[in-house]
Amino acid sequence: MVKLETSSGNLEVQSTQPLQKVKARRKFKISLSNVLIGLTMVIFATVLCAPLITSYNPNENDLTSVLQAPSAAHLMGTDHLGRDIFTRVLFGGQKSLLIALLVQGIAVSVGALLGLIAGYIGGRTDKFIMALTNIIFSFPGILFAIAIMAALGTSVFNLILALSLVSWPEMCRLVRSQTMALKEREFVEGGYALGASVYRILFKYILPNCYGNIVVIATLGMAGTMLAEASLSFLGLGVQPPDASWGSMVNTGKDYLYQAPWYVFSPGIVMFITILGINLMGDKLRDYFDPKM
Amino acid sequence: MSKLLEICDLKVGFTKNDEFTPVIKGINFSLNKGENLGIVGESGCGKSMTSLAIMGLLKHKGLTVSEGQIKWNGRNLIDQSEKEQKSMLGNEVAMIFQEPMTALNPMLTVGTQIVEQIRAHRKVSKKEAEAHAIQMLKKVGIPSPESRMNVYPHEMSGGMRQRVMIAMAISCEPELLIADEPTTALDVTIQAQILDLLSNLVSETNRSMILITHDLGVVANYCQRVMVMYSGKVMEESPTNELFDKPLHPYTKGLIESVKSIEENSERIASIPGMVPLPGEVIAGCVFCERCPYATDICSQQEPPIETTDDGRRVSCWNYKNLSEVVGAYE
Amino acid sequence: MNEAFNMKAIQEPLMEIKKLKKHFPIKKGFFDKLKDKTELSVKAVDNVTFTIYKGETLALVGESGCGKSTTGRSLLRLIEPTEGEVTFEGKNILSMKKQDMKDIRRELQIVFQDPYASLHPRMTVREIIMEPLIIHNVGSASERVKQVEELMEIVGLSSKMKNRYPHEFSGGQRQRIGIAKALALKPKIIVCDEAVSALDVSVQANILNLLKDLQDEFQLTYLFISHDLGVVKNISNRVGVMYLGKLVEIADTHTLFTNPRHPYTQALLSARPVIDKGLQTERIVLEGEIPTPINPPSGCRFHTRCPLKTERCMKESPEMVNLQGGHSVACFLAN
Amino acid sequence: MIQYTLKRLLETIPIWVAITLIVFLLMNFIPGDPVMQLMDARSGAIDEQVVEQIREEWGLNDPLYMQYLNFLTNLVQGDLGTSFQSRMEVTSVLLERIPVTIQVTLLGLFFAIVIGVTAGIISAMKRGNWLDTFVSTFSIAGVSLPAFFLGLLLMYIFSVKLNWLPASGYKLGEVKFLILPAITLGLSVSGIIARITRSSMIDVLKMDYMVTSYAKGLSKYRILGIHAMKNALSPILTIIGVQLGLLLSGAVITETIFGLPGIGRLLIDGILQRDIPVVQGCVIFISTVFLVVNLLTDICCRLVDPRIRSEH
Repeated sequence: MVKLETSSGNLEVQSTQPLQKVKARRKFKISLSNVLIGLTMVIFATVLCAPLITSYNPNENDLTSVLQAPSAAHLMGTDHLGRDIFTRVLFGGQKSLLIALLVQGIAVSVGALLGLIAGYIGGRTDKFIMALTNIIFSFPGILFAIAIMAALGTSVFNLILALSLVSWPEMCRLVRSQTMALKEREFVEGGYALGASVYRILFKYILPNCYGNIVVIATLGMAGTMLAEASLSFLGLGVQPPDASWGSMVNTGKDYLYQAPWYVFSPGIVMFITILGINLMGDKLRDYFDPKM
Repeated sequence: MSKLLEICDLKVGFTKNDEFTPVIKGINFSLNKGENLGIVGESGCGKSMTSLAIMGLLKHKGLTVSEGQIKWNGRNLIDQSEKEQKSMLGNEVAMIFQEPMTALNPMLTVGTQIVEQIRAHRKVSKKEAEAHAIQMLKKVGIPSPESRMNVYPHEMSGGMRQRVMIAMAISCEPELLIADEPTTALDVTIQAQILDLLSNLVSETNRSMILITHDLGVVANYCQRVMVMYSGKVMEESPTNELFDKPLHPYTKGLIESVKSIEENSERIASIPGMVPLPGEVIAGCVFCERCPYATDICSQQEPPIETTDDGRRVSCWNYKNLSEVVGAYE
Repeated sequence: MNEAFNMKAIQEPLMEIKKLKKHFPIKKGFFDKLKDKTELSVKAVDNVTFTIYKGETLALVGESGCGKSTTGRSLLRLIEPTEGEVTFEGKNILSMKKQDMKDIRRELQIVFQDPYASLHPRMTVREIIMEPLIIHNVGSASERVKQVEELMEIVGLSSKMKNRYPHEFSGGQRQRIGIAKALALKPKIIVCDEAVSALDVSVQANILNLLKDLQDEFQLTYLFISHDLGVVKNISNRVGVMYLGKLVEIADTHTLFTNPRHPYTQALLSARPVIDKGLQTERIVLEGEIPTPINPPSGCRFHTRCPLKTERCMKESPEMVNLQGGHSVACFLAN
Repeated sequence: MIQYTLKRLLETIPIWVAITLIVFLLMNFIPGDPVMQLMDARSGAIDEQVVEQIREEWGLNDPLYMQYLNFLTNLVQGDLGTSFQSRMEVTSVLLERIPVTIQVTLLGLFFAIVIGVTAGIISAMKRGNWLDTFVSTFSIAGVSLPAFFLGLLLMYIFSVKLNWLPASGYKLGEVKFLILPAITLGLSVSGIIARITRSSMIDVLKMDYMVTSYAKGLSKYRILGIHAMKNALSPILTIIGVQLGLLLSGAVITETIFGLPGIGRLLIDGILQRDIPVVQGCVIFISTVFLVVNLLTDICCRLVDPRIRSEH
């Protein structure tokens, strides 16, 4: 999407962009962020194949080996009930990842659809949808999710519901503002001039031009969802014991910070690297789709 | 006459992924005191970049000078210190940009923006600077200048904003004014007002001006000398009347013929085949040879030198002497 | 060209525009409504009447905010006019239902100004030019592909490039793609909204020549909207001059350029810098700025800048008066 | 300007009412009968008649909308009901807990602004060099590091290993208890502030008027301090406003880790004990503060920008 800049100075540099972009794609540098993104990919793969990698049962207590330091047998040590922390981190990650994917899937479909409708129709429909997002945005951070979990009770289904409810408004606003900008663009007007149906305009002219941003926001949103899920689990409002989850492991582990620091740090560091990797990926995607940021 | 400005073999470009792409591929020209030079060319020819290079502002657009000299009153501007540059900009050389809406800071009043420039170069009190600014606004024909001092740029029309830019530019009585497409964003009737104002201001005080534009009509009416650029090179440089009477370079000829045939309402408009090259595009031989109807073998192999003709015109073409032999090349 | 056109004995009207009005309402805050109950609106087009004849090129010229683009878009109902009548081949377009309108759209096409914004960035050239054929269900899939290739050749693009994306083309080539798309349904009228304004001089000439060729080949009628008088003089048979939402003068091109009667037309023509000094008329530099169309001046809208204004101009709004032939002017002094 | 403030205020009120409604409805979802719970808590024999009497007294037999209207009327008068557990007025419990939360939040905000804004400006100025890379990495790490883990990390380093600061607890007037929670909060949001500051500065530095200001030969201080800062300020103010809200909700986590008796702790304890009025009160209080802060930042942004100031 090359924009015709008003100042000729800008134009001269900008019109070469397509050429430059092709070159940039070919080069791949080994940088810290690429290593971290790679590491996150490895974590994803390991977590998804968890049962193949570890022979321990994540929920089986072994009171003979309680709070053992990391060793060859227990890569990340054991917890206060003698369970293998490495195994629990893998299974906890699996849950976290699947929840985040599902939540973003819901947020993208609901948010993008409502955004398209609000931006295209405008008027009262737009006002109504925007009021909904405004209300959700008026709860700071994860407070709304906390309130929902408190009210509906803790279950994975409710967790997904709560996280989806707080995730869709951002997607909706993004798609709405893009739709509003795009529907004024000349190529969309060209679609009207041809007599294209509303359906065609929305899904063939407008939506494909939002894909880039949707992917970026969904990726960054996924990191946010994992963070929120971990925080809820940490507070005891997310995934419930004995099922493993990064947040709840840190929560129980914090009582053993003096004797067994690995209990807190193992799940914590894996969680940090994963979320960081996803965020870095989102940033890369943003640079790719929108070179000006 | 003394040379006010001399550009020698200037090369400018940008670096991306460790690769340097030249956009201005070596240009030479000079400007005398009191002279009015027009630089014309189509988008991407490097005309705006030339002005930024003179001002030393290339780095803000991600560009660098790779070779050459820019001499201002005999002093090379390329390696001057930041302090020297600061005292020169806005004081000895001032610039007027294309889009007055974006070139003025939206957060500051018109008055503040003129006063700060005066106070950056003159040791005067705020009161004195304000009085001077009001005078400047009056000079560029802004009605009730006192009250306009407290107005923000967005509260003015495009023409008025461009007048403010001009008032700002002349506030420190610079020797050289560089106007980069000063009227492209304006309507025709407003364009006439602004161009008249500019040329009066320049001739009144024996200042020099470089007028950068894509509009041959503007150049024909407001400049004494014209330099034609194409793809980062100088194609031709002549006094205005001679250029329009008898263009030497095939590119100039094509441009003028196509504008003339539009004006004269001919059935078939003379046109140059092909398209304008992208900035930084590498072309072997003469940069214009791909689109040139007069091109011969040598054109695509060797770059033509810039030659000075007997009557003091400059042209960069292997075949400029034989152009008149081919008739109707652009039809 | 003008002469050739005038020789046609009968001028058959193709599209008639009567008292076209487009007012864009300005949204006011709650408190402003309390203070002042009158509705504010941008009077983009105000009572514009003219006719487009078959096979001609009618140009609309004027400066920014004069309403020329709004007029052009209203004719295609890309903007719904507030009032007025637009008849195409005797049928009123503005009162048409959706389905009928879709059929009519085959006859009316538009080429936009900005070659960068007017093409779908994620469709290939083939898809872009095929869009109109798909929407209007023309031909089978293989016929469409063939037609796309033909269209590309017609506008001077190699059909080998059909699988490329718009950003791989230069401004001039993109404008050719836009023209091919407009031609696909074999329309009767093409509105060219500043179709060559964004292009470089050397490329502009190519596109103008192409437009002229296509007109001869397909018997097209153009409504050519532009702010560039040079281009208008070259391509059009008749010219309408607009100022602040009003049509102030309309005449055949030769008459308008040699004998303009409205003071605004005179000033506009003289303000244009031309190369050939012989063509330069005496300069009339207008004072002041173009007023905003939100609160246009009373009486004649041009009176705030008119060098010849009288008392009457401030109070009464002049109507269009036919002087002779097709030359009409809205000015008290011209009669 | 006054008009704008009034208008924004009028727009905020329905949102606030909607928030109270949502919170009220959510609390109605909580399974179990509050009266039965109360009875349970007192572990006495359940007397059907007494239960019915209390229900009547609390208005629990009224239709839902009546209950809500009562709740809203009381709320507007500052009455948030009575805690099921402690039998104390929720309002007075909140007032007791507010100072701790406000202290930690403001201290955290101070850290966040100092670190975030400075880092953002520096990296925008030195775009592309190692400092910029460092700040960018730091800010993305800040966004990715969950506050609860960061808190424990700091606690491990400064309390367990170095023994410089207390791990948890609170004593009125002693700052040392507040430092770790405040740094945790501050660091966790400074990343975003740095990011927004950087991108907003970079956007401004690219503008045509910045080139003009160089072309005028102005001093560096004037170019960056006046021309650039004035234009970059709005987005920074807005993000700080939003972050203050996040700090408030983040307090839930830090207060849990560091054992501070603030509103966040109150909320979590309330949830665990199913003390509906307390939960309701905390959520509404935090959201209301957030709403007010956003209103104020909006108005500040208006004041800063002459372009929006003159429209209505």
